[in-house]
This record gives sequence, structure tokens and C-alpha cells, in this order.
Amino acid sequence: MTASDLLLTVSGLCVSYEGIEALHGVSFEVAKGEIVTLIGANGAGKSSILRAVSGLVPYAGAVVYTGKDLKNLPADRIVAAGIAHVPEGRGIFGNLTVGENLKLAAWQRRDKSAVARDLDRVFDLFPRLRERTKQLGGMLSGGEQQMLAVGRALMSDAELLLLDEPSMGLSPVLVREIFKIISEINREGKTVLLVEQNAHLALQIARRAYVLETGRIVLSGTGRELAGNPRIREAYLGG
Amino acid sequence: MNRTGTAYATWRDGWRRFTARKYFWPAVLACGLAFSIAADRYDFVDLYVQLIVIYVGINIILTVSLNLINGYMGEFSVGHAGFMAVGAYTASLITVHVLPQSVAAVGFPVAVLAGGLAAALIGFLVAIPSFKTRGDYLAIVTLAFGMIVKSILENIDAVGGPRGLLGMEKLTTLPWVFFWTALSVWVIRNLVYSNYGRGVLSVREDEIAADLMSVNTRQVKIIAFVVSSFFAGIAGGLFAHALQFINPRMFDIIKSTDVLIMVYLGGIASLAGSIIGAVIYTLLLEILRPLGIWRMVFMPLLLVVLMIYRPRGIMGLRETKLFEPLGDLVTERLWRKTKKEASDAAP
Amino acid sequence: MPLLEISGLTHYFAGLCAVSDFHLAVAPQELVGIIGPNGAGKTTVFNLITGVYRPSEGSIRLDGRELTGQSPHAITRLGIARTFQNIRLFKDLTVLDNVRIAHYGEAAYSPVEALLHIGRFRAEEKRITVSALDLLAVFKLDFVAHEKARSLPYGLQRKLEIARALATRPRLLLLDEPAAGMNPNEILQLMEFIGWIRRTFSVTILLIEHQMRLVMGICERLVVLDFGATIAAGLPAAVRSDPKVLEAYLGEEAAP
Amino acid sequence: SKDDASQIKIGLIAELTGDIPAVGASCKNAAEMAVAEVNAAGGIQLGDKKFKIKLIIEDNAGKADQSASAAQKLITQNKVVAIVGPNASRYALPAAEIAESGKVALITPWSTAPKATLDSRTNASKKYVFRACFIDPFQGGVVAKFTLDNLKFRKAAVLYDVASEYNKGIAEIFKTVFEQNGGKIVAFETYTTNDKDFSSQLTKIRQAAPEIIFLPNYYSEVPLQIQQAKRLGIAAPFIGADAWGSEELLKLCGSDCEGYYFSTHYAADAAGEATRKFIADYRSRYSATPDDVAALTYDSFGLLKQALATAGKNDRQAVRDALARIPRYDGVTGTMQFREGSGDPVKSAVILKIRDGKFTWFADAKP
Amino acid sequence: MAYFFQQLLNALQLGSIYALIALGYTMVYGILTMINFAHGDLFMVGAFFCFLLAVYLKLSFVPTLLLSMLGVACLGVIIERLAYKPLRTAPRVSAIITALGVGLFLENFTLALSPYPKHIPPLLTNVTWTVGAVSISSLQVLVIVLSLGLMLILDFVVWRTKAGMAMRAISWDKTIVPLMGVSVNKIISLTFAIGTGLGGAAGVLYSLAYPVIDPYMGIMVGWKAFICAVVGGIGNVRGAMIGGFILGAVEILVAAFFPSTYRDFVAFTLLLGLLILRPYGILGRPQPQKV
Ligand SMILES: Nc1ncnc2c1ncn2[C@@H]1O[C@H](COP(=O)(O)OP(=O)(O)OP(=O)(O)O)[C@@H](O)[C@H]1O
Ligand SMILES: Nc1ncnc2c1ncn2[C@@H]1O[C@H](COP(=O)(O)OP(=O)(O)OP(=O)(O)O)[C@@H](O)[C@H]1O
Ligand SMILES: [Mg+2]
Ligand SMILES: [Mg+2]
Repeated sequence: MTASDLLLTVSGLCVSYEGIEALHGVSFEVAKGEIVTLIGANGAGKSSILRAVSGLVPYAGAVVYTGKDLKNLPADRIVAAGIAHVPEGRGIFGNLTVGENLKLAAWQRRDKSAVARDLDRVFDLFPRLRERTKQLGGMLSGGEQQMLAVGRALMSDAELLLLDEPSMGLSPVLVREIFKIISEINREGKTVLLVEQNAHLALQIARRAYVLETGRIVLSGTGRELAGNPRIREAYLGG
Repeated sequence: MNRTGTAYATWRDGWRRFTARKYFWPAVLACGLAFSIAADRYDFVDLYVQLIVIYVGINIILTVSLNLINGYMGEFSVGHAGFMAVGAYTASLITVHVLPQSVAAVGFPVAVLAGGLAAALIGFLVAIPSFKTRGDYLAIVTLAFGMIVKSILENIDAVGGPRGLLGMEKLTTLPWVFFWTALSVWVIRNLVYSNYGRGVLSVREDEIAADLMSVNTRQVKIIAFVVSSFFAGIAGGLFAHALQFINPRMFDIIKSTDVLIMVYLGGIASLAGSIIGAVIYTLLLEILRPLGIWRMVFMPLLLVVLMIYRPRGIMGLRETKLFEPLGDLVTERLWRKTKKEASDAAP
Repeated sequence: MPLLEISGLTHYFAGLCAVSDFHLAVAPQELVGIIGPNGAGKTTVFNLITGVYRPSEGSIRLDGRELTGQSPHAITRLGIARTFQNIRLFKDLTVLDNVRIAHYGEAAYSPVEALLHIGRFRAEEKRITVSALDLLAVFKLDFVAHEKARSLPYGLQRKLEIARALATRPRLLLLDEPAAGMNPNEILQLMEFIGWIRRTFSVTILLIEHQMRLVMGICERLVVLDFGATIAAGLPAAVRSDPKVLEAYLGEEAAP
Repeated sequence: SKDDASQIKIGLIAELTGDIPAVGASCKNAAEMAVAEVNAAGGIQLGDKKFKIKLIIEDNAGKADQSASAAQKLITQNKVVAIVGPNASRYALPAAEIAESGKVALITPWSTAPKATLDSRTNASKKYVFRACFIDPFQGGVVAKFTLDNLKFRKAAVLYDVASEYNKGIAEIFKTVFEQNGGKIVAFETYTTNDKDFSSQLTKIRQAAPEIIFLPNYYSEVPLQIQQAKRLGIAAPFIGADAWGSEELLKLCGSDCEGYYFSTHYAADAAGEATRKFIADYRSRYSATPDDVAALTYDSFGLLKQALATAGKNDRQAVRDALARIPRYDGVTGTMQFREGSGDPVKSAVILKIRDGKFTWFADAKP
Repeated sequence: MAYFFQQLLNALQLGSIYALIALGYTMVYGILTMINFAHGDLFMVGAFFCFLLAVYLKLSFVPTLLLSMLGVACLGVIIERLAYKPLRTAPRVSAIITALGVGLFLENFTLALSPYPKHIPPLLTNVTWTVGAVSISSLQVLVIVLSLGLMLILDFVVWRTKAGMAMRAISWDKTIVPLMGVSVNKIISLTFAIGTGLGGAAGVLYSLAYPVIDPYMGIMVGWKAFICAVVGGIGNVRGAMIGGFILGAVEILVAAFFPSTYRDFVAFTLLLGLLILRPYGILGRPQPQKV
């Protein structure tokens, strides 16, 4: 991994909520074309990392994306810089239709034909969304909302996708489907930073992984290494 | 040994402090009552100060009772002055027309109580739309209610129409204001720290979940509206007999917004906040009088700045320990103690 | 006699048939799982049982008593409690109050006693508080009893939701995706936990879940929904190899 | 303190903010002018010394409770010797109660409701409350008789503000007197304070085809009412009461009010020397024409000045007694006579006609 | 019959005035779910701008209208930046109370500068046509046409443009919107500019129709706009319009067919009844609440 390959560098990241520190100096990096996964128990601070990177929470430390310091950049400029974030809990606009949700995600794009192409692609990936284009986002079932959230991230044409538990609440077929789609997107050249509870699958598709415990990175390695690590097996893979 | 010793000591101290509180409130109340009676009887307090204290008391009653709906239950009622009007007119009609003048002074508490009950009855009726409607829709219901009350009063010549009603004697004295203020704070505090009060809170937090957790949300709403409007009616009765004159315009939307401002200034869902809000607002209005017109320019600015720096009001969602029930405090203290021990024991 | 008996349950949302002709009988102490693709109508079934929605057709009986048309709190008082797919705690209240609120139905004092703190008030409050603290202790949540619910980590919030549901003293407990957002290890713990709840509180449980490990591990019987219709029902082993279920829900690769 | 000894403190309660700020502003202007005149002349001679007047102005924010607390403050904190204001009856009433029980004379310049000077329980006159204006029943009767006798109209319509005690009071008296003397009220329509649209009521009035329409409303509302009526094609003339009596009406109305009559306290053109001087001074000081509130406030201070001079000392009771004994006072709003034991002046009204964009004297109406 | 038509026309005029004010109100209210209680006072400022421009600069109708709208829009955006923006993450009522404070400030500040009512000179020559026994004035027609036109434009903006989409998204959840690459600040400023600009326009038209203005003219009108917006269905531009016409019609027709003394009583009782029958307003639907 050379410096020019580095897409995202996070160093010494600290995040506090109401005076209580949730992240205590986290450092890691993501290189172009990788899938990197963060695993950790509930409340370890995984989501907080993603929120800091996409500018939703204030933080101490540095986040550098393609050589550019993201600190003090408002969240919408960070999206423009090429980072899309599928937040925890999906963040669907319940009063917008499925189609509008997708179009809104392409807010900063000017190239109409490319947007139309991407829209088609999202509908191909998730045919259920095509059937429901006119339905309000708030009326979708949990799984449908998740598809919509991932679809939105694709519509922004970002280079780096931050996915926060994309498989949460999905049926087994869809879980596999989502992971397949993540690998596919990745093969097409997108870099993915993935937060997952389904550590089995996450470690399978990830090039590298970091393990987070109470706001600190305690372990890192390739996906395969960690999947084989007995401590990890016991703590996160259920034996 | 040493550590458990200290922990025990803190616990024991705490317990003593709480048991001592058993006497704190009765003592405060007794002193307050005694002082107000003395002040009333022997006039050693300036009449102007007395009048302002009376206003403060009435405003505390209004603020605390509106806080029950707007702060604890999380609704946005903008018709509180309407309930106040019902209480004021009922009580005044009783002292002026029903009671013979010789017993008006004795009958005063009964008249005020009747005003409260009349307002409570109306509050019951207003609660019914709240079963189906929430938020701003309910705000309009309360707004319309306030307008209807005003319009009805304007059209009944028997109560003076727009000319208003007079003939009341100045029966609102410091002791009575003290009594009713203390009563309203005490009763609403009791409600808040009861099963029904927690029901009120749960309606604010998540009505559907509350319903599914066995809370009878309709019952809760009725209780909240009835209690709140009861005290608004009481405040109305006191107000009428402090000014010796009422007219429908006194109870318009501007009066309601005044109470709203006091509630949110002091802080939602906080009795201490309501008291602080009412005291500060009433006193500031008087103190800033020399500013003339600029007083009314300055006050709203102050409010805006305060809301920006303390969006939930001065006490928002916080309460002084003095109002919390002893039982809860003791469990909480015990719990903190164990937690502290656990963390002390940890390496 | 079954504890819960649902027959011919049908529900439409503005033309969309979310549940159609659903039948289910649950015997006391059973643990039945409802699975199915996303949007199949599982949560809607829970909402119909608990009275959040009124069914378009069909009947729901608890111990032979008709539930349809009753308000949610009345149904809860008859003995049905639930958790939510998206956690719905009373976030600005303390953990203790969250559980005490669920005692609403059983507090035996009148509003007047509450307003004046007289009569049965003190004894009842003490009883409720003790009962709530006991329940929290059983759930090992007592150490956060005075924290605001919003400040709890996700896992504890899920746990608190279950505790709150049990505080209503249900006979039937409905769990909607309790394992969502948990890692495999935590899911294993949850499985044990659910079994333990069932024994300790002797409740009947109806469970919606997508984590096959949990479903197959603890459910005695499964119902599979797809597009609101029941496509399979029976023992987990049988259901898991049902071709329709494989196609609609588990995916071909999961075939044994 | 020393200040207290060398000054006569007079309190003024005015509606500076709240629903009728224009009334408060005129009141304050006139009061300041009256006090400045006295002080410029060296003050008031009490005994062997001249005392300057110190004016303490309190805003009641258009609220009854603040009127009461302002009055109480002036009495107990500022220790004023007398109070002028508030103006609207709904604010004057609670302040009057306080003044009566505090035993301080209060003159309300503009409150025309009979109750303001009466004890609310016994209906006897209050001892400490006076006013500078005539009362509603008198004025309502004047207009009704003028309409019947001078204008010879028999069918009248009324449009008034039901939420305002002044408008409603006059409207009702007008109706009673008009009907007693053989007239017929064909429409008796209302609106609520702050309404700007009267089309519905006016359409109804048009339907009733009155010969004249009585508008006992404020000068800020009357132009809207007349303009809207004309737009609806109503040709009947209008008639009004003293609340028309501000030159603002002429500005707001333009030519729409030409030829109409109203009753008021004084006629500037037919006035004597003092009145003309007052108007000129006020104009030069505030570059505005004084309205009725200003004139009445000025007269209230005139009354006080006279009372102080006759009392000869800076003492509340003495001032009150002197006020009660003033038999006759020639003010800028005409001659007032006080009957024994009553705070209400007996004064004549005048009927003005709007002619060539000016208020011109038309007739006197003796009480 | 002519009586009825005349009253209907009256109702239409008053209704369109209310609708016009409610439109701007709903814009801010529906999008940011913030009750801008200062709207009525911004409307008043619009009328005062109109007065200043027409009297001191002697401008004609169109420039007066446009400049007043611009002035009020700027004021609205400034107020948003200073007073409401710090409260974005605070509970909703904080912003409401702040708005109440801002409104009081605007009223009393204007009052402190000039307490007397002002007269607006006629900027347009008014013609009254008489059809049968029904009188129609050109002003009525202007007000009705202009407010309908503005409504159509607004409806288009909210439902058919990308900016409108972003506004609606903000009304749902403003924390997520930046993740779509949308600048929340810009959209909110835009919303405020449009909403308060419309308030300014309403102020100008209102002061043409009712040419006596004073610092408190916005209070009651503000509350009535709130009523219209809610009765029509919150956040619904067409609903606000309908709400305005309903309120206008109720006020006019009640006074027309009942003793006018009971107008407020009957009108508000009718509104109350309407809300009890349709608890979410005429066009409103309950927010999709998935349990
Ligand atoms: N808005 C907030 N206010 C206060 N504390 C918070 C807030 N958000 C998160 N926390 C706390 O910060 C810590 C880290 O939270 P975070 O959401 O990043 O964890 P996570 O690893 O994503 O957990 P999960 O698997 O449950 O999503 C937790 O202890 C949590 O309670
Ligand atoms: N309130 C509602 N209004 C309209 N449609 C709704 C509503 N609630 C649910 N639906 C629709 O009904 C269908 C069933 O929804 P339901 O929430 O029951 O699915 P589910 O089986 O629980 O799915 P998941 O496993 O994703 O939670 C979905 O297609 C959903 O879009
Ligand atoms: Mg997370
Ligand atoms: Mg579901």
C-alpha cells in the first residue's frame, strides 16, 4: 500500500457526546479499491467513526481524504468530495417517494444521463424498489428501506461508501444479496468502509478489518486473519 | 474498612438530610403563611409590593398548571387564558350576585373553588378532541376554545359584555394567594410523581408506545387537562378579586402567550422552572417600567437571547431535589452509592 | 385451548393487502416464530394483535376473548405485551420510570389519591417501585436505573424494552426482531436469554426474526409469510427445507 | 428627601404599548407639554414658594393588571400627589379602584364609561376619581337627537365594535334614544377589534337600506368602513362620535368623509383663544394636530393645576378636596362644570361637520 | 340571490387575503415544522415598507411590491440566521417561543418608532364594476388573481422542483439531508426568503385593500394564518390556500346569515367542529407512523 493509494486516513480520532468521550483516539486508513470493515460490540463506537468522517459530529483528531483535510468541512461538502454515508437506521425520508429519495441523493450531480443510468442500475439491483417508485418511503418495510438506503448511496456516485450495518433487519436472502452487491460495487471500483454486526460475512468480503472495543482499535489485520483469530471467533463470531 | 465507613457515612448523612426534609416543607409553608397573614393584617409591607407578590403568585399558578399540558404532556395549548376567564367570571358572579355581601369574604374560598371546578369541567370537554388530535392541530383546538370563551363573554350582557364585570371586593389577599399557590404547586407535583404523572410523561415521549405499555392515554389526558384547567380557573378567581374588575379582553390570546412565555422561559417539565419563570417575568415587567416603550422592545430580545443560550428554558427538564419524592431520592442515592463503590473497587 | 387464536386475519393499507387470511393458534408456553421476506406483513400481524391497527377482517382471540376493536392498553392489560422493531423507549425518562410506566394498569389508587398523596398511594408506589427495581435487577439493568433511557447503548436498550414489556405482566410476549443489530456472539446470548425469560416468567412467546440461527435454535414452530399470505408452517426442520420458503426467503444456497 | 419637598409629583399612566398605543402617545405628548409649560413659568405657587412639577410616566402596556400595579406604584413608591390616566375605561377602572382605596385623586382624561367614577358596589360616586370628558350616555343621546331633529333621518343603521366597551356603550345608547324618539334602527351590526374587513356587515346594511349609518368607532377604523361601504355602492351618509375627532381621520379618509357629521368635545375653529394656542403649541412641538385624547389630557392637567393652586399645598387630600370643589373650569375642550359630589364634568358637546377636508363647527349640543 | 352572491364575493376577497398570508406561513411552517409566530409581524413590516416606499420614494405599485418583498425576505433570512439557526437541534417549541419573541420585538420596535396608524396612498386606481346588484372592485380581482397565481407557483416549487424536494426532505429529518450533498443552510434560507417574501407581498396587497396600517396589525392576522395553515393540513400549500378561503368564508357568511354579534363564536365553533371531524385538517393526513 503506497501513500498515493491511500484514500482515507483517520488519525487520533476522538468523539464525545455531552462531555462523555465515546472514541479515544482511533487511527486507521482505507486504500483505494478496498473493502475495510469495522467490527465491534454494541456501543463500541463504530457508528461514531462513520459520523465523524462524514462530518455529522464534531471531533478531535484528523480525517484526511485524498490528501484533503475534511475537518471543519460541512457534511454536504464532504459528500461533494466523494464520500457517501448510509447511516445507521437508514435515514429514509418518509414523506418522499422512493423515486424522490433516490433523486435527492443525486443532488450535486449535473450529468443527467449518468444519473438516469445509475437509477436504472439501482432498480436492476433492487427490483422491489422499481415496483414501489411512487410509494412513500415511510411506508416501506424495514428491508425495503434498507435497499433504498443503499440505492441512495449509489446514486451519489461517490468514490467511498460508508455503510453502517447495511444488513440489519434483512431476510437471509437479502443479506447475502446485499453482501454480493457490496462486493460487486467494490469490483466496479468503489471503496467501501463497512460497519457490520454480521461479522461472518463482513470478514469474508473485507480485504482488511479493524476490531473496535470501547472506543479503541484493539486489533487489525486482513479479513481472513481475523476470521481465524480464536479471540475474535469467540467474541464476535459466536464460537 | 475505611472506605465502607465513608460510604456508610455519606449514606447516613444523606438519609438524615432527607428525613430532615420531612420538616423542611411544613416549616417553609408555615412561615410563609404566617408571614403573609401578618403582612396582610399589619400592613408592614408596601401595598405595591403586596400587589406584585399577588401577581407573582397568580402567575405561578398559571405557569405551573400550563406546564402540566405543555411541558409534561408535550402538547401545545394556547388557550390557557380561556380557562382562566371561566374561573374568573364564575368566582366573581358568585361573590357579586350569589353571596350576600356580608358573607362574601367568608364565601371567597368557595367562590374561587367553584371557579376552578367550572374551569375543570370545561377542561374536561377540551380534553376530548385531544384523543384524536395532537400537536398543532390540538393547538388550534385550544386557540379556538379561547376565542369562543371570549366571544361568549362579550355577548352576555348579564356579565357586562365588553364593559366587563365589577363589584368584586378586594378579597384576594396575600394569605389566600399564598395558600392557593402552595396548593397548586403541591398538587401538581403530587400528580407528576404518581402513576398518572408518569402516564402524562409517557404520552409526551411516545403516545403509541405508552398505549401499548398499558397506559390509558385518554384517562391520562383527561386528568392532565382537568387539573390544569382547574388551577387556571383558580388563578382566574384570584385575579378577578385582586383587580376588582374583569373584562373579556383580559383573557385574550395575548394573556395566553404571556403564560406560554413564562412556561418556556422557566423550563418545560419543571416545577422549579415554572416558579422561576413566573417570578422573573413578572418582576422584570415591573422593574423595567422606567424604560417606557423600550421595555417592550427589550423584554422580547431578552427572551430570544435566553432561548438561544438555554433552548429548554432556565430549568428545562430538570427539577430541584426539593420537589422529588423522598422514596425516589433514597433509592437513587443508594444506587449511586453502590455504583460509586463498584467503580472505587475497580482497579 | 390455545392461548392465542387468530383466524382469517386480513388487513389492507390503502389497497395494499399487507396480511391476507392469516390463521394461527398458539398454545400456552409455546414459542412460535414468524419469518418471511421483508415487507411480508409480519410486523403488521403484531400491530393487529396489539390493537395498533384494526383488522379489515378476521378475529383475534386471547383465551377465547375477542380482541379486535379493543384499544391497545386494554389489550395489554389482558396480557399481551410487545417490543418494537425500531426501539421505542421513553427516551427522556429514566430506565426506572420506563419500567414503572408499564405498571400503569395495575396501580390500585385513584386520581384523587394521586393528587393528594393519600390513601393507598404510598403503599402502591412503594410496591410498584420495588417491583420495577426487582425486574431491573433480574435483567441486570439495575445499575442504570436512574440513567435516561436515551443514554443506554443499543444492546441495553433492547434489553430494557423487553423488561418494560414484561412489567405489564403479559401472558403472551411479542418480540419483533430482538436480534437486529447484534453480532453472532450476542445473538447466542440472546437465545439463552429468551429461553430464560420464557422459563422465569412462564410466558408464551411469538417472535419475528431474520437471524436463522436464533429462529432455528429456539422456535418450536414456525409460520412463514410472504406477501401477507402464509406459505408454510410447521416444525423448523420441515420449514427450512420447504422449497417455497427456500425460494422466497432463505435462498437456494441455504438448502441443506 | 430634598427633591420631594421642592417638587410636585404627578403620575401619568398611559397606554404606550399594547392595543391602543396611539392613545398613549397623544396622552404622553400632551402631558409632557402641559408640565413643561408650568415649569417654564417657574412652577405652581403654593403658599410662598413656587414648586416645579415632576411627571412620572408609567406604561400600562394595554393591560388591566399593569394599570393597577402602575397606579399602586405611583401611590406607594413614587408618592405622587395625583394621577392622570389611564385613558381607556377598561384600564381606568382597575386603576381607579386602587386610587380610591389609596386615597389619591385620579383624573382619567378619556374614559367615557359611567362606571369609572362610580363605586362598583354602591353605585355612589367615587371620592377620588374624576374625569375630563363627558360620558357615553350623554354623547349617544346627543348624536341620536341630532340625527332625528336636525338631519331628519328616521331609518338608521349602526356598525360598531362589539369587543370594545366604548363603541358598544355609545351604540346601545344611540339605539335606545333613537327608537324612543320615533326613529327606527334597521340594522345593528358588529365586528371585533382589529377587523379590517367589514364587507359582510356592510352588505347586510346595504340590504336594510338605511338613511344614515352611525359609526361610533375609532378614527383608524372609520375610513376603512366608509371606503368599503362606498365600494359596495352604499350611498347613505355616515355619522360618528368623538372617536372620529382626530385630524388623522382626515388624512386616512381623504375625500371619502366629506360632508359627514360627528359629535365631539370641542371645535378647533370655533374655539377661544386658549384652545387655539394649545393647538398651535402642540403643532409646533410635535408637528401633529392634537386629537381628543391630547386635548383632554391637557385639560386634566389644567384641572390639577387649578386644584393645586386653590389647595395651596402639596398634599393629596387637599388636592382631592380642591378638585371636588372646582365649580367650573374653562379648558381647551370647553367649559366643564362639576356637580357636588360627582367626578363627572357637565360639559357640552359640539357637532362638527367635515367640510373641505376640515373639521368645522356645526352646532352645539348642551347637556 | 344578489345578496348571496355579493357575500360570496366578499368571502372570496377576504379568503384570498387570508390565503395569501397563510401561504407564506405554511412555507416556513410546513417545511421546517417551525411555527413562525413572527410571520404576522413580518407581514406588518411588509406593509410599513410599502408605506415608506410609496410615501417617501413615491414609487408605483410594481416596484413597491417587489422592493417590499425583497426587503422582508432579507429581514426574514437575517432573523433566521440570528435567532432560529442556533435552535435547529433544540426542541421545536424553543424555536416557536423565540419566534414569538422576535414577533413581539418587531411590533414594539416599530411602535417605538411611530405609534400612530399610517395611511397608504392608493397605488392603483380602483374601479368598481356593478353586475346586477353585485359590486366587484378591481382590487378584489387583483388580490384574488395574485394570490391564486402565487399559490400555483409555490405549489410547483414545492412539488415539482429539486429544491422543493430538498425542502420536503428537511421537513422529515434535517440531520440526514446533508448526507445527500444538500446544504441545509441554503435550503432553509431559501425557504425563509420565499416564505417571508410572500408575507411581504401579502403586507403590500393587504395595505392596498385595507389602507390603514399599524404596528399591531400582524398579530391577529398571524394567528389566523396559523389557523388556516392547520385547518388546511400542515405543510400543505394547497391546504393553506383552502384553509384561508374557509376561514374567510366562515367569517363572512356567518356574519351574513347570523346576527353578526355571534360571528366569532359561530365561526370558531365551526372551525372546532371541522377539526374534530377531520383531526388532521382538510387535506392533511396523519404523518406516516410505522409502528
Ligand atoms: N447522541 C448520543 N448521545 C449520547 N451518547 C451517544 C450518542 N450516540 C452514541 N452515544 C454513545 O456513544 C457510544 C458509541 O456509540 P456508537 O453508536 O458509535 O456505537 P456503535 O459501535 O455503532 O454501536 P451499535 O452497534 O449499537 O450501533 C455508545 O456508548 C453510545 O451510548
Ligand atoms: N402504515 C402503513 N401504511 C401503508 N403501508 C404499510 C404500512 N405499514 C406497513 N405497510 C406495508 O405493508 C407491508 C408489510 O409491512 P410489515 O412492516 O408488516 O413488513 P414486515 O414483514 O415486518 O417486514 P420487515 O421484515 O422488513 O420488517 C409492506 O409492504 C409495507 O410497505
Ligand atoms: Mg452503530
Ligand atoms: Mg417488520
